Amino acid sequence: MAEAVPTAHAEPPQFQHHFVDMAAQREASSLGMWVFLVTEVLFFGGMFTAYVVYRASFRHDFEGASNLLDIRLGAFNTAVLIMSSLTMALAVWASAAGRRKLIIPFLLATILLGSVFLGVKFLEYKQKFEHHEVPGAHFVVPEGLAKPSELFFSLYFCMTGLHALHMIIGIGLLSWLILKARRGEFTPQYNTPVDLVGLYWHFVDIVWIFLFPLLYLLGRHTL
Amino acid sequence: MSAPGGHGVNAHGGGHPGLKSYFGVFGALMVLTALTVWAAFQHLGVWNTPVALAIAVTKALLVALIFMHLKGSPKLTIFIVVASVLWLAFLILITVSDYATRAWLPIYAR
Amino acid sequence: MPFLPPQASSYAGNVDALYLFLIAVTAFFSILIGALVIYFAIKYRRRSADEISEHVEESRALEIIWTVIPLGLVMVIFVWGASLYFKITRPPADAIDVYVTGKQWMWKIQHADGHREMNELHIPVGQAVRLTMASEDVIHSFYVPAFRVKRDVVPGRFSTTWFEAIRPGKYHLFCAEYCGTRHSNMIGWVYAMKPADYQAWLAGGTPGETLASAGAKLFVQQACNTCHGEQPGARGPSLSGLFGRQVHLQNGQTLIADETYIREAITNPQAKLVAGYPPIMPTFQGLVSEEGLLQLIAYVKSLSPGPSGGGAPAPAAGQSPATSSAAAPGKDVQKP
Amino acid sequence: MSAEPEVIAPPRRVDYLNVRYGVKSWLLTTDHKRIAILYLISVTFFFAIGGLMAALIRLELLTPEGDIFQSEFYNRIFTTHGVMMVFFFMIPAIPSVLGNFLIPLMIGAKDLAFPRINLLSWYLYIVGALLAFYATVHGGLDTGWTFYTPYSTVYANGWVVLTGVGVFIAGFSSILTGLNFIVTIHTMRAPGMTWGRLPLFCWSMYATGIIQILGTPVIAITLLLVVAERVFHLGIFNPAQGGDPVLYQHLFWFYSHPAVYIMILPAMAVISELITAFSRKPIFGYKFIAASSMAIAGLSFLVWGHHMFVSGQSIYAGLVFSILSFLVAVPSAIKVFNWTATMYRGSVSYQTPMLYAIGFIGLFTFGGLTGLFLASMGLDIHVHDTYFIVAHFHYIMVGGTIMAYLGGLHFWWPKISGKLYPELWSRVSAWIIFIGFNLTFFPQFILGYLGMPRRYHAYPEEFQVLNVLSTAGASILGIGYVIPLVYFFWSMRYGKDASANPWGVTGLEWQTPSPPPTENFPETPIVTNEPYDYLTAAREAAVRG
Repeated sequence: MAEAVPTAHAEPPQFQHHFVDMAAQREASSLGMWVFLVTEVLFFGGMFTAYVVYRASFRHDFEGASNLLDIRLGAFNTAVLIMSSLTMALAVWASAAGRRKLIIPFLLATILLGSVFLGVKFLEYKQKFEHHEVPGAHFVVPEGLAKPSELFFSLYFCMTGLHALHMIIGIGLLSWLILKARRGEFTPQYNTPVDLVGLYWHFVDIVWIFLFPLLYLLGRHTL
Repeated sequence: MSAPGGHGVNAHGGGHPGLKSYFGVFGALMVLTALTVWAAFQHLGVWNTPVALAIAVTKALLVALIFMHLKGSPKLTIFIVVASVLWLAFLILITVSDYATRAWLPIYAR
Repeated sequence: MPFLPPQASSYAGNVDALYLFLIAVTAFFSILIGALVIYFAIKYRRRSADEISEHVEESRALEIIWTVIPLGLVMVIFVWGASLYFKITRPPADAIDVYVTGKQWMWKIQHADGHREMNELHIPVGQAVRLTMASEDVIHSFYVPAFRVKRDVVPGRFSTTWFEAIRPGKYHLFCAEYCGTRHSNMIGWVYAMKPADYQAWLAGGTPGETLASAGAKLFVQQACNTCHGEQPGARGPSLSGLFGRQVHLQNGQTLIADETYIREAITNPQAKLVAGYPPIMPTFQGLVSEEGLLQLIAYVKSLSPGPSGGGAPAPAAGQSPATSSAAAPGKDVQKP
Repeated sequence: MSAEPEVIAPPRRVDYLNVRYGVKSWLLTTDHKRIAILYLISVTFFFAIGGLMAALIRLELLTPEGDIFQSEFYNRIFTTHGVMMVFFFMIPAIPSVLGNFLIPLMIGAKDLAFPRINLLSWYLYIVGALLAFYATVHGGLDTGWTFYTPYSTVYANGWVVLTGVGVFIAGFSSILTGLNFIVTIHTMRAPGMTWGRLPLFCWSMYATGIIQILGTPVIAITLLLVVAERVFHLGIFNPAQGGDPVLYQHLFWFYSHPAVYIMILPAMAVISELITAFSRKPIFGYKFIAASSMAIAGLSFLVWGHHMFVSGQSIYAGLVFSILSFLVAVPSAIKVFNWTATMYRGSVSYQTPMLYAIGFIGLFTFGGLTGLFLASMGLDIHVHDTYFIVAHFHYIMVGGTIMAYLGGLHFWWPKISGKLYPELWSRVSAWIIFIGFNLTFFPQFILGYLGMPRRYHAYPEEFQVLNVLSTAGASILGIGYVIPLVYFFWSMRYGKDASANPWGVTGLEWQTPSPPPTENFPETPIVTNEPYDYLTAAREAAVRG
């Protein structure tokens, strides 16, 4: 988005020539990002459909398997991700309000929180490997549950794995933003990349907001 | 449709919600997270799942409206977001309707 | 009609009637549109290079006409098709039972009275036949063009369909759902025979053990009877008369006990817990083969009154399977 | 090569083709017109692969016994035919070739909203298609293009994972193209180009974009789950581990039925343009055709269950799907009636694009009506998974989309290449294609109702006569498709130069020279009159002339 082409009137250097003016370019970029987020909604939606159908069929096994997850780590991760959403929103605010000195710290904070989230996720996955709760050859059916509990863990790993992959991509994008911010490219007239990565990051947070109760909390009342 | 370039404009011309609302939303999200965890351990019978989903939807709306500044976005963006949720609902509800109505049929013709 | 397969089942005529009606509709509209397009193309052909056609006013009335008429027509076809579907999927009460197992690239067919066949099915004409089908590996599809019947056999559950042959003959049996290398060899024949020939065929073959009695043995062998006995206060619900009856579940739902429900109760008992009984039944997934499940279903069906109980021998009255150690119950005694 | 003509040509006008030369200028271009040409070449290549497989299938089916190939190999041939045709030709063809080239021209824009994402979309398509091609060359897979589980996840031995990943990547190319079209049509229309003056081509492309955006992600995740299940032995769709194959069918067809509208809506887009251009008359019922495109985009997502009437889906869900499948047929009928009414009291010329358009109307009407057979539940029991279904969707895809694609290619060829195609040869090939097509696929309707199942390597003897007819038709059809390939290349070298508006039709793309300059219009055009308004165009031409 950013090859600098000097223009006559006061458009910022990142202005793309096939647009009428900067406002049209901003509007198109934002519309494009929201349309992309629609595809992400339906991308995760496919797995949510599978989850809803299988939970209805194997209620007991899903609730039992869900209670094996560590709720403390899950809740902590949710809080971490909400905080990272805050710092991301502050980064977008800083870039729009022209507070250049604050952009990079907020971006770094978001990356840090994202990494903490991934670290906790890694910890959880390692725990599952030790308890033989990873579906596949050496999956051990937890006592008191039946075979479909493996289905729960298959969906658990697919959904949280895809979410974690989106986090990693997000952290990559944030690092790219820091490089651009260091070059001083973000001004109140042109902060589109920060805003778009912000939309992406908040979306990934929303996915986790739904994943957490569906995967971690659904069977707790049966304890 | 686009506000003149200037202070605090974001990608699509809508004004930026102030700092106060960001921290307010952050606090609300934290409270709601604690609430949903607490609610999960209560024996609400058939209401456990609806309550958990209601809280999750509230949190999602907060993030979308304030953090993603959907409030103040052009109608088109809001229309797109509603369409995506509607299509996800089509996918889930119609698929589930198949599973829910499989056992309705008596075995033999009367 | 050279372009129709033989109408050999009771509802084949109905299906062909809808087919011919739709052919008429298709022919009418295709010819209408084709004729109009060709007529306009010729009548209004361009006479000079820069000829401009006069303005034709758009008519909302015309638009409404060719929206409402197709809408009405398709609704008629919908109702006709849907009523035909209901007629085709639910068998009459007096249908005899045949159990089919689809396995990669063959059809194993077992009659309720023990006759076993491979890729062949002998049935009497004029008698409704109800198929209970299971697959041991991938999705197959039991398809007899002459009967206009087709049903996917999805692994992990039972699929049921029915037909009633009305004309004796030898008809193709195909597998219609792609199932691997020899999908096109998973074919066979259905012999619809006059009742006399059918009885002769029955007498000729030596029936093996009936499904229901094999099921009864398996019922005891898997110790199902320890819970599902007849004595009051048994830990599991009584199974006599269960098939086809309303079942009330713990979560308030009620459903009809069909093969799929009974199979699910065996392979995944926690899914639909019956009201008033503790959820203590272990799963038998993997412990009972597809054949075993068919036998257990046949046995449970033999415990309930109705045609399916007729052909199959039922345990002697008063002597419930729970207490009977001897595996071969009397052959002809009707269960009360 | 013949000697250079002595006369010194006038100084060449700079256009998007001769502005830069060299491989880099093509492989790193962000010009929507050049990307359309890249797509044209790559899409034609994969059409040739799919077409070759079709020829092998028809060859094998000449005889009842499977005597040319082993069963295993035949299964891989029809699977490759399905995968190549559906994912790498039908879905990208019209949108990424004609759509990419024409949408900016038709709405008076310099380029699509995101030129670099447009190039990324082509690279994703090429990477995905080459992965699938690599798999095909090394043995391919035998699951059918539908990848039904548990066969594809547990029992199939072939390149299921690699082909799945290839289709997954090519899916994102389709998403990004749809995204580009939607944002472009929303934000980059020239002044005066209101939604009411938008060419119907753009309306249908917009509707196609919506389907690409809302549908493609679901098959992306479904294929990802199939790949995950095969690689990590998860049991998501494997009944032995609690999974449900019917759930796979729900998720697969949620995309794959709207996908057939991704294939037909662009064809309708082209036909709306051809009929009004060659009747030289405003389209009849502009609002109704535009609205029915949007209605199709919406309703197409609610009908997927008609693929599953016999697969154990509940009857009540089947009722809902059946009634909605009938509803989605009505907008298509409205379009056909409006196209026919457009020709009434028009000035109809018989140039090749119009031959394809007339052929389309006939074949699409017939193909669409045979769809009603499949939407009615009682009849679908008998014809599901038989050659009746094969004939139905080939009438729509080959008789509809490919006829419209060829019609569109001929109509806009002067604008794309700056050259005129040979009129005689193109009319001959149009007739050959029409005849060959009908001879190939009409017998399959009869075969289907007689009960010949799909994907059969060997079949009972009584079906042989109709199969021989179908194979004869296929050979004619094959010849018919090769001829345009030849004369399009020929025309680039020897064709007469095309003027800006060789057909004398309305539309912004005809008001810029052929081939157009890189920035499409010297200065952004101002749209004043209604679409397809030949009277005003003639009056203005008279005033100027």
